Amino acid sequence: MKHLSIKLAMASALAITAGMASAQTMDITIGLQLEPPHLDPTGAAAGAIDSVVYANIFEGLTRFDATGAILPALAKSWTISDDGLVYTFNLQSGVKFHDGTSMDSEDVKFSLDRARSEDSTNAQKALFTGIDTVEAVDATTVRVTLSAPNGAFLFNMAWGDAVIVAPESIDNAKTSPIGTGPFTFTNWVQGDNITITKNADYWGTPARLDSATFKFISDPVAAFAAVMAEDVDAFPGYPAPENLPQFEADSRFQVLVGSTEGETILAINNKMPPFDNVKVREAVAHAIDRQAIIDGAMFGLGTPIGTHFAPHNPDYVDLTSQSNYDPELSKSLLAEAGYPDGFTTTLKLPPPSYARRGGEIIAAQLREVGITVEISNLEWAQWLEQVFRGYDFGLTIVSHTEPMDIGIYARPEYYFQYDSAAFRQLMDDLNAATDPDARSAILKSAQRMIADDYVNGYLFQLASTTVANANIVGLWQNAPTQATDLTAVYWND
Amino acid sequence: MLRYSLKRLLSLGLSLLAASAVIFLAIEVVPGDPASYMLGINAQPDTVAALRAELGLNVSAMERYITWVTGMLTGDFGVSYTYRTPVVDMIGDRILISLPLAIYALTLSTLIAFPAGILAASKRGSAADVSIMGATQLGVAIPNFWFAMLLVVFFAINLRWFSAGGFPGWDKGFFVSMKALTLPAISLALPQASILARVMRSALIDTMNEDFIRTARAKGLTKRQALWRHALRNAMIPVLTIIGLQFSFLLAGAIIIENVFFLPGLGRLVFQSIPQRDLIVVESVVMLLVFAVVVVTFIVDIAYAAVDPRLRGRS
Amino acid sequence: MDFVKSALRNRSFMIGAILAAIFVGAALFSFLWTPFDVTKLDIPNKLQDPSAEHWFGTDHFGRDIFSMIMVGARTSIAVAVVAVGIGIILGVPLGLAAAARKDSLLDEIIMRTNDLVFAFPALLIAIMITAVFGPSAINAIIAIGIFNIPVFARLTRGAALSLWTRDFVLSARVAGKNATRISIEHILPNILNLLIVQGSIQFSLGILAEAGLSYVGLGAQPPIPSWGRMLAESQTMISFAPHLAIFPGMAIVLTVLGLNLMGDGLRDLLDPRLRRSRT
Amino acid sequence: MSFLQIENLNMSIYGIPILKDVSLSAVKGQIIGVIGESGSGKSMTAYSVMNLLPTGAKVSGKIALDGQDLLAKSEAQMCAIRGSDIGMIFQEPMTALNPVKTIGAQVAETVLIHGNAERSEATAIARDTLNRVGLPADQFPLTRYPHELSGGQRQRVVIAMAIALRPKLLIADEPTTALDVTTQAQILDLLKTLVAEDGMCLMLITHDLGVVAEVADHIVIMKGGEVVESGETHALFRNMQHPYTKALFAASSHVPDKGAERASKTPLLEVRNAIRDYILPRKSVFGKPQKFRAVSDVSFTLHDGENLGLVGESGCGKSTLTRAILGLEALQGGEIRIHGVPVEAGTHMPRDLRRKMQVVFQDPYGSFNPRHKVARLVAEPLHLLESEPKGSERAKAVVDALISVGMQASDVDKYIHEFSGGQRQRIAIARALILRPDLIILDEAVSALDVSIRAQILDLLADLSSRLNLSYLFISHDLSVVRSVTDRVMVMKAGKIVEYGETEDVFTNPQHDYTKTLIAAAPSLQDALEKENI
Repeated sequence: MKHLSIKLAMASALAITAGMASAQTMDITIGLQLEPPHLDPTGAAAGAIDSVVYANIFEGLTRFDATGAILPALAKSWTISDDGLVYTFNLQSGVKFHDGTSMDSEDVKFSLDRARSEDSTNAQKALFTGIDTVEAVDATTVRVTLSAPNGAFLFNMAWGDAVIVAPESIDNAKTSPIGTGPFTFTNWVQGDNITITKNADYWGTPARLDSATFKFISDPVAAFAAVMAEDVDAFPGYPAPENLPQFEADSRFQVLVGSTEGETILAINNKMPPFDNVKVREAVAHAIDRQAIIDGAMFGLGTPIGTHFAPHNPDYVDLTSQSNYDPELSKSLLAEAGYPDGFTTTLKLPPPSYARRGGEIIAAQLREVGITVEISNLEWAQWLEQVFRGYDFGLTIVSHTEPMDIGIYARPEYYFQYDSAAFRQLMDDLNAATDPDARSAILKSAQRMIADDYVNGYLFQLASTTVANANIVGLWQNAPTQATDLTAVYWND
Repeated sequence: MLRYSLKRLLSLGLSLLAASAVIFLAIEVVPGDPASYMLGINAQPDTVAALRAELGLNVSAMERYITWVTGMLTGDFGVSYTYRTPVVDMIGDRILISLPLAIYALTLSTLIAFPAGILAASKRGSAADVSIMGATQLGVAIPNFWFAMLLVVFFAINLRWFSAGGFPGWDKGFFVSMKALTLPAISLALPQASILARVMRSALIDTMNEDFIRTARAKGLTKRQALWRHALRNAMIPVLTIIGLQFSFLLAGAIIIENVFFLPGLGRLVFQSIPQRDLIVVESVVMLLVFAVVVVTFIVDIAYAAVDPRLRGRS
Repeated sequence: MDFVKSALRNRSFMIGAILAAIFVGAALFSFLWTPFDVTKLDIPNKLQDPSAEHWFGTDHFGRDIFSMIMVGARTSIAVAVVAVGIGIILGVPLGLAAAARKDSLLDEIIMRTNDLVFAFPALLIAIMITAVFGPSAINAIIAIGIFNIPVFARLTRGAALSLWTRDFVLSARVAGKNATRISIEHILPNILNLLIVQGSIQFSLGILAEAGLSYVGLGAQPPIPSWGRMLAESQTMISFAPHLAIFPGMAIVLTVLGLNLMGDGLRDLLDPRLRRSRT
Repeated sequence: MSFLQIENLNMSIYGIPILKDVSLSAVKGQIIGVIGESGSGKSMTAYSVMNLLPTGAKVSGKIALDGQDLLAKSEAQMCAIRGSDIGMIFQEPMTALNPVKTIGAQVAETVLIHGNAERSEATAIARDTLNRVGLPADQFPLTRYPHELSGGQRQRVVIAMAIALRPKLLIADEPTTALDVTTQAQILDLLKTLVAEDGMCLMLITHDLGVVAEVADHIVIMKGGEVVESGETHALFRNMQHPYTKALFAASSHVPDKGAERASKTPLLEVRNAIRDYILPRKSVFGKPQKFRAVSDVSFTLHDGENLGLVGESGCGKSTLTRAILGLEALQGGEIRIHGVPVEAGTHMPRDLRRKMQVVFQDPYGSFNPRHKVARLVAEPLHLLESEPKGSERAKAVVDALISVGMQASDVDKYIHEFSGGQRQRIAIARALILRPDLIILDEAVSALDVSIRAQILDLLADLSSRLNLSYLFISHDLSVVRSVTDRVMVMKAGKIVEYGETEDVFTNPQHDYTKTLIAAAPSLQDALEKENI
């Protein structure tokens, strides 16, 4: 603590001298690893779109804050009918889109109806499928009726895919997005950067920065160099954890390590022999040394998990000991399952380094218990084709970054093919339940159920890593959703 | 000359057509669907189908090929699946980086290689020759991406003379932009310069053994004069061939270097588009690169004629 | 015997041959013994500096870099050798056939196809091949091999064409021998030196290409070590663990340098008339 | 006092002696002929004077030009002398000019490099000089490039470059060897005229006794890097001292013993109205392809036991005709028959027909696959037999053929590079003989050989012809060779046979103008000596 305050003092001393020389810095350059394919968050799954536009350009009825809590956004407040079917939203008044048109209930109706329509290209269409009708009661009131109660509806409406767009401007949103947020889109040099500028007519608390530039640097080496050379001021989602100690040691920088919604799992093809045998899956789970993976692949960043749930969630149950590292147990389980000499399987790895590095470590660990693993590195398109849609895999590693996504275990056709009627019943109960305690209890038993069934190997919760100039204040430490919320960011000059 | 050019043009058109078919076929067999890539793992099948329809992916391959080829003839390369902007505009933006980078690298390589090659050839066997040739051997052997990594560590991170990469845009000023291209150009130029210097040297040495050099010496020219006045221009033919090859290579082959320096050039565009299955961009850029190679070859042929009068009056 | 004597006197050949022998030797020796098992991870001992135990240090998984370079040599050399082999086995007969039927339709087709292959950006083709078939050492071999075919076809055709005008080929034709027999008996033995020299150059280019491909993740897959991938993986750590990048990089440079020097030396040794421009 | 004085010149390259105690002298206004066979050191003597020797050369002795010791000059001083005081002409006009510079620029460069004139003046001098060497401005503007000129014209440009500054010494190294006889005569005339006009000294280096006998005032004969004999031309020929001189002289005017007339009435080779066209590239994309007629309506008959000569300058179509006869290229019209059986091109030609004729080519170096041993080389035509002999039978055939051409049985295990040019040509003949053909086509078979070797090969051929009852089709550009070995001769020009008759009739009483020109242009030792009344 003492050390920190000295550092702060030095920083402020430096800042004072700097401040005398020039006015306060009002712009910022943010490094991002992935460039968005386009800027319409309602038309693609790319998290890179949300990284630029969420909360900056587009807003929804509700929103996530830095901790992942749901806050009102364009909806000032709401009421829920007792049966949990009817949501009545009171909208902020006087909200204008960046093109000057006003945002009212018709825009909300349009946005929600568009997302759930027949020809919708919304990547998260499932968020909207429970909606039965959307009515614009008056200019600032919208009534949404669900076909069944959904305890997660307000949460769903906070997603980037559920932002409110205007019918006049949506056709061009891919290249010039028009939203209601505190920043307006200014320019896009494709392949290099996107610039946004402060929205002077913003309805809420205005942004403190005048402008921001997102610079896209996919290569981790280039990212390191760009930060070191101070070409970028902040790099949320910094891709190479191995460099963080260097930044921490350098007084020019601050390193923010937080949590994400990304449960990184060793997904197992539950329908493919021998993995259809729960003993084999349990053997795999015990063969894995999570800490070695976190140390080797993530350089110590990440929280071990024992089930498919974010550890920072209050409902999280720590089940890591149930699948502790025990190669001897693993071997005996394999023998019990009829594979005393092990077997050979495939491990298909998508591009991120957690998968590629983690895969190498897991392959080595599985080899220790007699399971021979053939690694193949795939592009995302190949991964989707072979693993996700083709079920052509034994093992794969992927981080499920969608918040609160334990519901995927209720879908037997989902790529790891967990087929459990009991679990489906749990999820139905969850959706019907609106009482927080009841929901919490259901969620806990769901976590236990998939851990007991050893559906997948649960590795770790992906850490959020942000490297930034030491003088920048207001960046999110955690990443409850993919976003670079610049609303409250400023330079502490 | 006209007949010659016409004939060349005809075979040029045919090879481009063949190339377009090969490219299209090759890319058609690449598995993976742009629509499902874009919509990610939570997308529902009907959503993917809707997007495929929107992208025009639900028509037959033959139809798409014809649309693509006829479109290209009118300068319309189609619309990118992922970026949803006209491919022509994307290429237009990217080529403003790739082309200057290629020219910059080639200029550097020529500026290094010519004096080095000439010096080595004129002082054959001397210490200068041996050290130049040793340096070029090393230059050829060093992988350029590794060299680029070392350059970044040294000049961008340690010395901070250059930025580590990125491109500010030509509107930010010529010198700022050229500075951003300097490290990439150097890493591209090093192996090229080594090759070119070696070619220059051996072409000069070969030419210096020609009979007409002996004739020139008998006229009273010194060795140096004979080299500059007679050998150099004759040695340009192999050198031009290599320069032509190198230019096409630099235009297309800078992919890795563009990645290391995060330059938004043509190479990185394709490199990104392949995993995204933005096939129309891949097809168009590859076509453009093939076209560039063909055009460069054509220009080199014309340059031959400028150097060598024997090739001029071919009628 | 004369060859051995002049080989010993040729400095660039000797340096090159020694360098090449070191790496080929390391590759072969790695089948028998390496200081450490390269498939075994030792994460607590990761990123160690070079020491008496680990001569070149350890990587981010705690593997011994010296052992990885030994085994990596195997990958590099195997890929390059097979790729050159593909180029020779397919390219040389094509070149011979084209030369034997100069200006025929066959010649035209072979040469235009060659031009077409040359016109394609090589790395992109490699990326597309792996996009279709997935990344593997085999696909790296195919990608590199495809571009070796026109190299050898052109070289063979050019050299064969000049031989076809020679009187000894005319004599063979007068003796009633057909084109295939002449190509095998008369043309091939006389271009062998040329092929050996070009082969050594393509071999070194193959090593570089393999390094480039595995650098972008398209070559041999883990856990098989490969120099290019070692470089790629070392990239983000180069600022605090430079040995990770320096040793594999030096391995590539020295191998390629060795092969190039050997190729130059061979050219001088096998035929002084071949001292021509090389690229 | 001699103008050029070479005394005890010794030269070695990397320690291997090339010239041994060479001494010679030349006077202004005179032509000194330096004669020798290949390897005699005649060219190296010339390059020593120019001080343009290959690397590794060491020179001692004395070379004085007009009293100045050239060997004592620095390189810079030599540069000032070359082109200004000494001019030089080379053997190969096709490669002696820079292909990318105009002839005007190349001639003017001689003037400019010595700083004797401004550019405009240098251009004027270049023009004058080109006029002098017979390249008038209206046909040969200064802007012509070398590739637009013929070999003879190029040699004139080289001469113009050498004499632009009116040097006192002109060295001509085999200046006419690569040229046709008619062109050779013109160039020699030009050189004589220039010597007379400028009063310079010409050092003419050649292997051809006929050439020097016609033009030289003084002769130096070299062998193995030494001067074996020298003297004033008349005197030297009148009173030859050294055996080598005598041998050279004898070989040059050698007439092999033809043996008895053997010609029968059986036609062996019949050529009837043969036409061979080459298709030229189209002039326009849709235009008709143009044709070049290389052989135009040629007819002749060669009988069993007859030796027929075919004479013509380069490009006259004689090689094309040869290929057609050998069945290597198809005719576009007419026919060729061997013993009445038509010859067809390519592999369609029956083996027994191919067996009847074989060929010996000009270049003793290019005629053999350097990778094969002599046994395999000589045995190659055995492929044409229905059942190829194997083992000892095959070996015997090879040895017999070798012995019949004067080679050893032990030569079978050697590679071709182990033999001299003359030996190679013997092996080539052995290869042609192994199948005992009826006809051997000798395509310039002795043209590349030194004169003494040539005489031996001609003797061998004559001997084999009578011993084995062979017929020859003897193709050559060299009239004297054809005259000495053939019964009948044909003269070919631009694809046509312009004259055809008994050899002696054609030579003594030529009918066609072209034949007359050819005979007149050929330098002949005999004629030269007769003219000089020696």
